[in-house]
Amino acid sequence: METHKAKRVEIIIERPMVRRLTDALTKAGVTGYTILPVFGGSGQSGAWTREGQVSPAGGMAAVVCLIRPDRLDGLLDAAFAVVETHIGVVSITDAEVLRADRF
Amino acid sequence: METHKAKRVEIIIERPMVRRLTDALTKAGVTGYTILPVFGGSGQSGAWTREGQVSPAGGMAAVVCLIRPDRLDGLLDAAFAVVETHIGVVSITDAEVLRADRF
Amino acid sequence: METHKAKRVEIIIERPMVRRLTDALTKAGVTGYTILPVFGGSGQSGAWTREGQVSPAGGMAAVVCLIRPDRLDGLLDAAFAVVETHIGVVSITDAEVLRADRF
Amino acid sequence: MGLFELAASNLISPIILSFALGLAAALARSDLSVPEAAAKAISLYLLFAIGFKGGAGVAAHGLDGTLIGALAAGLVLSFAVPFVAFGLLRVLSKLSTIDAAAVAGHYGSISIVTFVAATSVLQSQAIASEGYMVAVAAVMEAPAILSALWIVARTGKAAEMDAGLVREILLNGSIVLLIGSFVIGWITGEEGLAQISSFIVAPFQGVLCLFLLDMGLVAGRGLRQSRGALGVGAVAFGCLMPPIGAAMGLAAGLLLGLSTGGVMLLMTLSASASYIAVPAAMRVALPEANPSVYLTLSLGVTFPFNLTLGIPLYLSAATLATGG
Amino acid sequence: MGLFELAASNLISPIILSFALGLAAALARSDLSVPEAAAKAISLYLLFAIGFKGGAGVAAHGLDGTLIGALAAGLVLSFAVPFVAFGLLRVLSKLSTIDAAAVAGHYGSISIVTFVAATSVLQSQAIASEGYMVAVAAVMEAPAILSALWIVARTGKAAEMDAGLVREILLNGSIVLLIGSFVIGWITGEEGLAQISSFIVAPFQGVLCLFLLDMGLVAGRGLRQSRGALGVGAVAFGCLMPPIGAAMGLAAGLLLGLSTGGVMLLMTLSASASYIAVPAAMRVALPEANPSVYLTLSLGVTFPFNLTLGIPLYLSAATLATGG
Amino acid sequence: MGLFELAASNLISPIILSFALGLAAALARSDLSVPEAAAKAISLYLLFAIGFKGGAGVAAHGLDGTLIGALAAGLVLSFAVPFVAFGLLRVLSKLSTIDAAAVAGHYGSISIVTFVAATSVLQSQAIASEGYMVAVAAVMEAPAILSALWIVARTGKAAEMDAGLVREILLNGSIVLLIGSFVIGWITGEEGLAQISSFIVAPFQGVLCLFLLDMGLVAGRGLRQSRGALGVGAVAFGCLMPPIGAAMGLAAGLLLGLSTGGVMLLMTLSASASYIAVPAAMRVALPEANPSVYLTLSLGVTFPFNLTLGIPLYLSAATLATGG
Ligand SMILES: Nc1ncnc2c1ncn2[C@@H]1O[C@H](COP(=O)(O)O)[C@@H](O)[C@H]1O
Ligand SMILES: Nc1ncnc2c1ncn2[C@@H]1O[C@H](COP(=O)(O)O)[C@@H](O)[C@H]1O
Ligand SMILES: Nc1ncnc2c1ncn2[C@@H]1O[C@H](COP(=O)(O)O)[C@@H](O)[C@H]1O
Ligand code: NA
Ligand code: NA
Ligand code: NA
Repeated sequence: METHKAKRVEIIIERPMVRRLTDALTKAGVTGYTILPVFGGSGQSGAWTREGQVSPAGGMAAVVCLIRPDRLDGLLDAAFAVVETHIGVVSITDAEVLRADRF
Repeated sequence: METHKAKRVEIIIERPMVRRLTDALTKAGVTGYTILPVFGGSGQSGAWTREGQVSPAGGMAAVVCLIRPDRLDGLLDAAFAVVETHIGVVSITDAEVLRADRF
Repeated sequence: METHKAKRVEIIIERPMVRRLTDALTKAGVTGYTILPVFGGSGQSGAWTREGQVSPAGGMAAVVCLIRPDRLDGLLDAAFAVVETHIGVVSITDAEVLRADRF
Repeated sequence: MGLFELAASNLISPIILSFALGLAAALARSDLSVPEAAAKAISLYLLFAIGFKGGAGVAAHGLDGTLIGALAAGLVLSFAVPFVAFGLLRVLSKLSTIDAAAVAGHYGSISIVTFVAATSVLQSQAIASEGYMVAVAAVMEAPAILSALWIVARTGKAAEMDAGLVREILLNGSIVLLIGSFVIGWITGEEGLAQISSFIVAPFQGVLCLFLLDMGLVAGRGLRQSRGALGVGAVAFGCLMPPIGAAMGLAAGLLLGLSTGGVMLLMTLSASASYIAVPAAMRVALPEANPSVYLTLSLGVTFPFNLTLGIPLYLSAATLATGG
Repeated sequence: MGLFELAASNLISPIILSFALGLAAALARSDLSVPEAAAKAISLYLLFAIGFKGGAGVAAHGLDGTLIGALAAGLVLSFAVPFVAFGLLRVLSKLSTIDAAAVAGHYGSISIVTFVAATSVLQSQAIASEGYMVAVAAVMEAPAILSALWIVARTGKAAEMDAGLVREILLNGSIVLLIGSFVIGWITGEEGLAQISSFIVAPFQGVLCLFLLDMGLVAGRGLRQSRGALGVGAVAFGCLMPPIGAAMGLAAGLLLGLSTGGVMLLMTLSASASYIAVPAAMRVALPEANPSVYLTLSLGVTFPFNLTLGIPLYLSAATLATGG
Repeated sequence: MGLFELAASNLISPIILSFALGLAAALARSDLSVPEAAAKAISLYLLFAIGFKGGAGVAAHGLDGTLIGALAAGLVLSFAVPFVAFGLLRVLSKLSTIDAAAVAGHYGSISIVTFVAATSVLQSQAIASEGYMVAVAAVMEAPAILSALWIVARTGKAAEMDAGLVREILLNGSIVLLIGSFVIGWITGEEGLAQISSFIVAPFQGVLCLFLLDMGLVAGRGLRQSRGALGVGAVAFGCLMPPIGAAMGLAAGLLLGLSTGGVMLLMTLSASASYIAVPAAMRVALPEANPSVYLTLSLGVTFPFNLTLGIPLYLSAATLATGG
């Protein structure tokens, strides 16, 4: 099966910032992304869990974005502008995708 | 620690199609997969969120599958047959796994 | 945008074991991890889903951990000690991260 | 009560206003939202309660011969309405064959919340109805899907229909729960109802308010995101088709000799459009059909239409026609 | 009421039929399902309500000396039952030592929903029972786990037991909530109960129906997926062990001089098998034990057995034995 | 009832004890937990119920001129309290400007559960209050955020404030639901309330117990994880600020001529600190502010303080001051 090179960018970010991030991604020309719920985690600011939480303040979400490699820089600039001053982790992996026309 | 080469396939697909996809994967000889909930996303067919939804129609799920590299083609053929006519995204990454006997 | 090499480790493990795993990771010097809920899956011990479950016994979670490559071995040893006797899958991918100081 | 008074008193009921609140909040892009798990739990509650009460009603008042007739009428209506809907859509809108067939399938099937809202109005007016109408509702969920696929097949397009899908449709969770709780209510009767009525009767209206709040939120989000997906013709269809469906239900109800309440409920069922079971089936069988078309029409246009204007209209018509 | 009438009236109660509906739906592979969060919320509700009502009962009727005795009896039963169960399993089935020990641990512990169903039957028959039986239930949750691990250790196999696990077992959410709400009910007494009875008393039976619907779904899914995991011997064990456990409870209850209702509840606790706390502990401590064996036996065989036949049987036996 | 009796009877109410149970369970590291979706669903229920009842109260007793005055007073209090809080924090603690400003913003805003607990106490004492106090609560949620950002801006630090954030704050889900259900309650009045009172009135106290159990769990987890984040000075602030805020509310309430209950509720609103809307806004606008400082102070110190000691104190003071 024919596959095409792509980048898989995974951004773990605070929930109240998700909409700002996806808006920025969309502006940077990203054609699609997927948001996964995050149950808990730990980092420099300590451990946390969503259990029993009512406020979005104390939680994170994972935004996964598959893009053509040549668009990576635009995406990273956009993501970094949002994540820079906030809690969050950005990772990039090499990937292959089916149906390149979708990215 | 000894690790073994593998492929990590991630398929983001509509919820009503998940069972069909996992059935196809199983038929293609895949020995395991994991289904992650997806909270929302955006693509060619617009943005969506699971919040408040009752029908499975408007949502996606992520199916993650670790396999031995030589089985990749079988898996992709099976996945593609299901995803082809439907909304969905398939990505493949190189990975290493512990305990190769499980794959 | 400057990026830094890292490893992305993804551990799918039974929920009752998650705290033991994250404790072991923390002891092994891991500075952060993220826990994602898992909805269902299939493997050698059959298929399962979280739907309607009350006990944590029948479910899994995914722990994602980004680390500097030189720390990988410590992490894998720690993870393996916990996963060894239990159901679970460990995969490692090469990744790049922004803001290396956080890892 | 006249049609206008009825419509007015309906419009300022807590359940309609809760729907309006959700709709307004979503259109104003408030972050008000109901977790998916909570929305699903409430919908299970509503199905269980309405099914059980219907069954207990049958246990209390007995069954006359019309049950079979009503079930058959439900089947026929569910099969037939999509053809009428498809024809109307072709006249009024520019939707593709596949989109039009998918929409038509939704209108042959039913919306259980619209049904519930109609029973609430009946109750507040102290109008009796046949308890087995709940079973009729369950029977009407699925056949319309087959009609939609048949329309598509006739036009030479391929629908992905397999044995798995047929089982999925027939054993759809909402059908199973509705029929199952109907049978439980029937078996356990008045005594069973007494045991759990402080769960399924007393708080019912209040729970319905929260559910309608959520439906307003979902409908509003849908309307906002699908701006432009619907032409004027499609929107017109969304308001014209319900009364047409209701008229078909009226005819069937009168033929069967149902009570005023029963006729009104059959009209409501025929007039309402599915937004749970059919969309999921369409995603599997007709993936090329655009979901924002059928979901927006069903949930964003026809559901509010029925809730606000349709139900009082159907009640007035049923009252007039049965002389009740 | 005789045993047969009792069993019959029990079998057609809404809660049993709801369980049957869930079971049937899962076996027929319907997609009917309850979200995990909703199922957990309902189980928190049930634990809170049953604990609180037990405590309020103690506040109302006072404590006699038997509380300590009953708690001690619960401890002893929970420790002892696994040994009997292990022995029986070795005779009846071909399970490995570890699987048999894990199963045995489940049968020494308790199923709180079975307990709740038993109190419902008592209530419907207007038979009083000691409010503190809820505390006995809480006390019986954990000790059986230790017995299971001890059996494994004795056979030379290693169980993964650490201080963390002991704390996890003893401070397990369901134990803490049951004991905690029992204490709250005791402290706030009748007055507290009056404040929240329209939440924890009135809708209780109805909520229980939805929970049993879910348990039926989970049990049915488990039975379907583990076809073949259980031999005839193991299934026989799942039906024979409950009456044996109940007999042990009966003896203890008579020794303590509990009321008819109290004896019946102690029998039910001894007869029931855990499906929440113990499975989670076993996954940590005995990872080699096959979960589909113990979960299927506990939830798919013993739970329905107790719910349908066991409870009426235990009530008849307790009535006979106490002359109540 | 004197202050001490009041405090004592308050301390042993089911809702306070449920909070204590949650707190104790979390501090003892029990795995007792409420799913996020269930907690959110309960908070939606509480907002809907309290808003609706407030609106129905206004419909029943009519509006006098004080509504506008009370809304204005709420606005002013919400704007003003953060300045007082900021000053006090600078004196008592060593928090950075940004942390202190973020905390101050929380104390100008309100905690709706504290408000609900206060209305429960009023109800149990049969003390009437103005139904529109719910609208005052809604109005007090947001302004304090602006004050906090203004304090930060004045010290030369940059807060991330954009049009999107303003909309998010003003159309925050809890404000929209509170105001929306208040309006629905007002429109549908006594009749609407009668329709859904077995949902929003009867079980209210019990649902509140479960929610406070969850809040205890979350607060306990927060306290455990943020050990050391708070100095003695900050904790002292968390206990001193509520009475100071209450005093400001008392003055405003007396000026407006509110009823005893109304004065007490305005005091409670001024004394309470936000733990939902403001933290989320602060994460967006002041990301450098440490969440464990403001969340722990608000939820771990001030919330329990108000729940146990504050509410009886404010009621006594309001009773004395109004001569009620
Ligand atoms: N190294 C890491 N790997 C995976 N997730 C991380 C990592 N570091 C931080 N996170 C996630 O990001 C959140 C915030 O991180 P921090 O800003 O370091 O507190 C954590 O709670 C985790 O969910
Ligand atoms: N480039 C992408 N990266 C990640 N997820 C995507 C991407 N494109 C689409 N998706 C996911 O797939 C869903 C359907 O995509 P589409 O068919 O393009 O509307 C979206 O809602 C996303 O959840
Ligand atoms: N090859 C795989 N790829 C992804 N997830 C897997 C794989 N194998 C197992 N899993 C996950 O690990 C769980 C336990 O696996 P097993 O121990 O093989 O039953 C499964 O239910 C899946 O969630
Ligand atoms: Na219809
Ligand atoms: Na037992
Ligand atoms: Na305040």
